[in-house]
Amino acid sequence: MLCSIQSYAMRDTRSEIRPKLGIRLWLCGGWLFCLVLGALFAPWISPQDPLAQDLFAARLPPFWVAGSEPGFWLGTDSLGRDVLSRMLHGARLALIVAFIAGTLTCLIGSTLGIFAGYYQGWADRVISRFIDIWMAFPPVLFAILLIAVIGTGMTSIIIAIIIIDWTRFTRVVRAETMSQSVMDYIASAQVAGRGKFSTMVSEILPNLLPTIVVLLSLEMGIAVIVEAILSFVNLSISTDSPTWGGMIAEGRISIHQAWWVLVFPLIALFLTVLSFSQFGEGLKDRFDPVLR
Amino acid sequence: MLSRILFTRLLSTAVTLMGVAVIVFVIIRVVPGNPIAMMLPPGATDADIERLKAFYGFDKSILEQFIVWLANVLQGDFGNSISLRQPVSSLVLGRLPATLELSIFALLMAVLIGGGLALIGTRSRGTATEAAIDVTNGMALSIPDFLWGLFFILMFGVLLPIFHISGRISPSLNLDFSTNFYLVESLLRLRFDIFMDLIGHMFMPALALAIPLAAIIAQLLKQSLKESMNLDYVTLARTKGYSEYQVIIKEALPNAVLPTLTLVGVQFTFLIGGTVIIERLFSYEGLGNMAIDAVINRDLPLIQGIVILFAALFTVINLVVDMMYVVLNPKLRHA
Amino acid sequence: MMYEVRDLQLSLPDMVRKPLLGPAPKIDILKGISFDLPKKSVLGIVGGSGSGKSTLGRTMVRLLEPSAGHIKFDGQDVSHMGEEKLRPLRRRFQMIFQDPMSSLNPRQRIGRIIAAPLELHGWDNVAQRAIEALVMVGLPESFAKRYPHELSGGQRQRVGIARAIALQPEFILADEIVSGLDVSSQAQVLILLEDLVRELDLTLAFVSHDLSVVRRLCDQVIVMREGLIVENAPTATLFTSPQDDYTKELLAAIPLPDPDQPFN
Amino acid sequence: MIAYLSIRNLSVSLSNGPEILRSISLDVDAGEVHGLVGESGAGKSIIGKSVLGILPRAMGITSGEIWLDGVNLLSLSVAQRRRRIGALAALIPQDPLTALNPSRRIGPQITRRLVGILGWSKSAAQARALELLKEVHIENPEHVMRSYPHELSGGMRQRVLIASAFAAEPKLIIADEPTTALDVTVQKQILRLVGEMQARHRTALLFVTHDLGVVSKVCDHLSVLYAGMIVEKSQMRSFFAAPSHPYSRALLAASPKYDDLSGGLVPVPQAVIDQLDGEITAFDKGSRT
Repeated sequence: MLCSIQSYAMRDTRSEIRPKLGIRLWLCGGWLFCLVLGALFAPWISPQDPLAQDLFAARLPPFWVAGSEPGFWLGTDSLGRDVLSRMLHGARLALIVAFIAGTLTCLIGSTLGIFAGYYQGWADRVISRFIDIWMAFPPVLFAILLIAVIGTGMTSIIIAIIIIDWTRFTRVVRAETMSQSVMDYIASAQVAGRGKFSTMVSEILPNLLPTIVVLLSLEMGIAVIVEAILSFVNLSISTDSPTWGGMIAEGRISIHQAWWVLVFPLIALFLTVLSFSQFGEGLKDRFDPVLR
Repeated sequence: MLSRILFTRLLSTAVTLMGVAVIVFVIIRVVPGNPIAMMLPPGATDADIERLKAFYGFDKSILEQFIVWLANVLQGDFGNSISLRQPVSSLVLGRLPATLELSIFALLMAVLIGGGLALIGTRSRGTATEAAIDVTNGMALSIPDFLWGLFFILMFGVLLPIFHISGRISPSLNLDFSTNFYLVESLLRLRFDIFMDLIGHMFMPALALAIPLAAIIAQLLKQSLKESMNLDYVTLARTKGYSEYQVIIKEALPNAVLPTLTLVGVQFTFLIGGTVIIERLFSYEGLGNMAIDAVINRDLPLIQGIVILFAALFTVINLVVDMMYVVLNPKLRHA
Repeated sequence: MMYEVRDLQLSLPDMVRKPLLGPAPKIDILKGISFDLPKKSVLGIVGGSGSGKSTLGRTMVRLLEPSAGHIKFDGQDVSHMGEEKLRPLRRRFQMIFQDPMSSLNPRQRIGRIIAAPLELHGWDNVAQRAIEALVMVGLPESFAKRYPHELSGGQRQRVGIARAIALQPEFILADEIVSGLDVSSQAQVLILLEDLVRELDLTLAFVSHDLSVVRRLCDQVIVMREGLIVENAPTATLFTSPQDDYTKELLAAIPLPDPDQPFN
Repeated sequence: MIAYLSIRNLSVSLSNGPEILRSISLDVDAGEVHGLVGESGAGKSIIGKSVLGILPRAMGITSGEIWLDGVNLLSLSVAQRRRRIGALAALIPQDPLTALNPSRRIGPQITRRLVGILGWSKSAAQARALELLKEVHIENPEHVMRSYPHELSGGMRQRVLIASAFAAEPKLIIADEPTTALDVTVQKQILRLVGEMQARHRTALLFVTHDLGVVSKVCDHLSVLYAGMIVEKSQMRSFFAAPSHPYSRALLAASPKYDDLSGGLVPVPQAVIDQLDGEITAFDKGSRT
C-alpha cells in the first residue's frame, strides 16, 4: 500500500526546475477548504438523507444523463441512496481520521525520531530494531489485522493508523536529525553553553519543521486512503454508515450498471489525496526561509 | 569483511523475524471475538467448546501456546486453517506463486518505465521534456496503488475493455500444470495462449502496483544521474572524446545505480505489501486476497502463516539488497 | 596563564575496524600534547591534514573530552568537567568555526544567531548587543534581519566572529577560519581579527594549515604532526631559524609570490 | 604562425543574461605554461572549460574563436569537436578525491580510453599505463594499477590523474587548480611533477590557480582576471618585478608572505575595485554599441 508515499526522503531532492508558483498551494488548499466546509455542514446541505433507501429510485444516473431525477444530483446507488449526500457525510469520517490520526502519528513518530537521532545510544538501538520489525509487515494487512482484533469504529481506525505508520515519521526524522547533529551550529550552541535538550528543541527542531510539515500533510492523505481501504474491505465502521471506501466497494460490484457510484467517490478520493500530498510541499516552498 | 557483514545481517534478520512472530502472536491472542465461538455449529454444548479449545490448544497459557507454536513453525508446521480445514503451509505455498509472479512482473514494469524515464530526463536535462517528466512523476508519486487500480478498472474494464479486471486466468482455459507458477510454466511448455491470457489478467493490477514505484525510480535515478554528471570524473570522461550517451551509460550510471538499488529493495517490499489490496480489488487469487478472507473469517493459524511468510519474504529481499550493495561497492568490499 | 595543557591525549573508537562483538579499536588522535598559552597572547596551531590540530582546538573548548592529561583554563581544570559545571565558564571561551555555512543555523536570522547565546547567559538588551557586535565586525545593522544563505562567504565568517565576541569572552579559538575564502577577503578577515584582539584584550588560538597566514597574527606557533607537537616557538624564531625538520619542510614548501624563491 | 592554443575575443554568458567572460584573448604555444589568476568568480576556470567543451549547461559561448592546432573548435560540429579535444587536449582536475571513478580500478581508468577511443591494443595500453605511472614517480605501479581510488592517498591520486592526462600524448593540458585540495608539502611535489612532465612532453599548459605563489613557480606567462575580463597579461618575471595594473598590485599585496612581516595581507583597496568596475562598465558599453 501507499508505496508511492513511503519514500519521503527523496522528495527533498526534487529537481530544481519545479514550478515555484503558489498556484499549487491555492488549488490544493482550495479543494481541502471546500471539503472541510462540505463535511462540517453535511447535515444541512445534503439534498437527501444519506441513509434513506428507496428501491424505486435505485441506480438513478447523475443529473446530466437522461433518466435522472431532480434532487439526486449525482445519482443513486443500488439501494436508492443519494450519492452526493453519502459523499458529503463520508467526507466527515475521512477528514476526522485524516486530522486526528495524521497529527497523532506525526507527534509520536517525530518525537521518537528526534530522540533516537539526537541522543543515539540504546534508545536509538531499541527504536531502530522496532522499525526493522515494522518494515517486515505488509502495512495493509497489518492494518486490517489490527482492526479485526480491536474491533471496528473510528477510534480503532485512528489507533490502527498510528500503529502502522509511526515508523514513517521516525525513520525520516531520525535520519534528518542525525545529519543536522553533525553540523557545526550544534557544536556552536554547545560552545555557547546550551544544554543538550535545549539544543535539540531550539536549534534542531526548527530545521526539521519543514520536513515534518510535508510529512504530516502526506500522512493525512495516507490516513484518508487507509480509511478508504478499510471501508472497502468492510472493516471500518458500521456497515451502513456512508464512507467513501464503502461506496467504492459497492460501486466496484455494480460498475457495469451504475458507474457513477464508483466514479464520484473515486474522484473525491483522488483530489483529496493529491491535495494533501501537494499541500505540504506547497507550504514548504512558500514559507521555508532557506528555499524562499 | 563480506562474510562478517553477511553474518551480522543474518543475525539481525533472525532477530527481526523473531520480533515479527512475537508481535503477530500477541496481537492475535488478544483478539476479543473468540474464534471458537464463530466456528461452533448451533446448539453446541460447553463440553463441545472445551473440546475445541483443547484441540486448538487455546486452553493453555499464552507463553505455552507460543512455545508450542514456535516449535511447530520451526519444523515447517503452521497448523491447520480453521475456515478451510487444510494445512496452512500447503495453502500458503499454493498461493505464493501467484503473488510472486504478480509482484515480479510489476517490479520489471517499474524498472523499465522508471529507468527509461530517468535516462530520457537526464539526456534532455534543462528542457521542457525534463519538466514534463518531473510533473508527471510528482503526480504519479502522490497517488497510491489502490487508486491507480480503481482508475484502471474504470478505464480499461468499463470504458475501453481491453484487459481483464478480475481473476488470474480465464476459467474456460484447461489447465493441467504441475506447479502454481502459471506464467513461468506456460512459457516453458510453450503454451502462449495461456501465457497471453495470464498477462491479460495480470497487466492492470501489475501496472497499478508499478506506477508509484516507477515514479520513485525515475525521480531518484534521474537525480543521482544528474549529480553524477557533475562529478569530476564524469567531467573528465567528457573531455576524452566519449559521446554524451556513452558518458551517461558507462560513467554516470554505475555510480547512480547504487543509491537507487537500495531504495528499490525497500520499495519492492512495499510493492508486495500493496498486492494485498490490489489482489482484492482485481479478485486475483493470490496470498493477499486469501489473507483478507482469513482476517474476515478470524482464521488465526492462516493469518499467522501468511504474515510470517510476508515478513520472511521482506527480510530476505532486504538482505539480498544489502548484500548486492556490498558486492557492488568496492569501498566496502575491500575495506 | 589562560591555558595550561599537560600531556593531553585523545583517542576515538574506529568504527570501521570494529569487530562483531566487543569494543572497537581506538585510534590515537592526540598523543600527549603539552603547552602553555599566556593571557593576551595569540597562538598559532599549524599542521597538515590529519595532524590533530582541529581536534586539539575542539578539546580546548571542551567540545571533546580528553582521554588522558589535563587542560587548565585560567587555573581551573576543565578536562573532565561536566556540562553543568562548565556552563558559566563557557561564556569565557568561545570558538569561530571553519565552515560558516555549517556553523550558522540555516533557519535562524543573523540577529537571532548572535543574540541566542546572550539570552542563554541571562543578559539583557540582547537585540541591541547583537547589533553592536555586528557593527564591530563591520557589517551593517540591517544584516540582523537576514538569513545566513543570503550572505557571502566573507560576510558569514564575520557573523561567526560577531557571535563569538558578543559574549565578551577572554579566549577565542579560530579554527581554519580563512581557508575557504579568497585572498582579499582572507586579508580583510585576518585584519579584523587582529584589530579585535588588540581592542578587546583577547587571547586567541588560531588553527591553520597555512603557515604564511599565521605569521602576521601570532606571537607563538605550535607545529603539529600526527598528534604530536614537533615544534613550539615564538613566531619570529620559528620562521627565521626553524629547529625541526618537518617545520623546515613545511616552510620550504610554501610557494611565495616570488620567482627567485628556491623551490626545488 | 598561429599559437597552438589561441583564444580570440571569447565571450561567455549565462543563459539568462549575465556575462561570465568578456572578450578574452590569449595564446599558449607548445612548451609554454600560461597561468590564469583571479579570485573566485573571476571566470578563470570557465576559460578552460570553454576550451574543453565542458561548460555548465546554464552557460553558453556567445562569441569568439578557439583555435586548437590550427582549427577553430567553434566551427566544428559537437561530435567532431569532442573527438578533436579528446585526441589533442587533456584536463588535470582540481579535486583528486572525486576525479577518479570510485567503483573502478586505477588500471582500466587509464587504459580504457586508449583502447576504446584511440584503438590501441590492450597490451600496448597496459604497457603504456605502467610506463606512465613510473614516469610520475609511483613506486610500485603494478600494485597501483590493481588498486581502487579510495586505497590511495590524495597525492597518489593526483599523480595517477597526471599520468592519465599525459597518456595519449596530448599537446595541450589544462590544469584546473590541481593542488588546491592538497597539503603544502604534497603541493610542492605535485607542482614539481607537473613542471617536469610539461617540459619533457613539450605540451602547452594552461594553469588555472588563485595562488600567485604557485604561478611564480610554474608559469612562463600569466593573465590576471577580474569579473571575466583580463586586466593584465604579462611575462611572469616582469609581472612579479613590476605589475602594471593596480588590481594586480593589490592582489600581490594581499597574498600572505611569511618571509616579510611588514608585507602581505593587505586587502584590495576600495579605489581599485571602483576603478575595475568602471572599466567593466566602459567595456560593456563599448561592446553594446
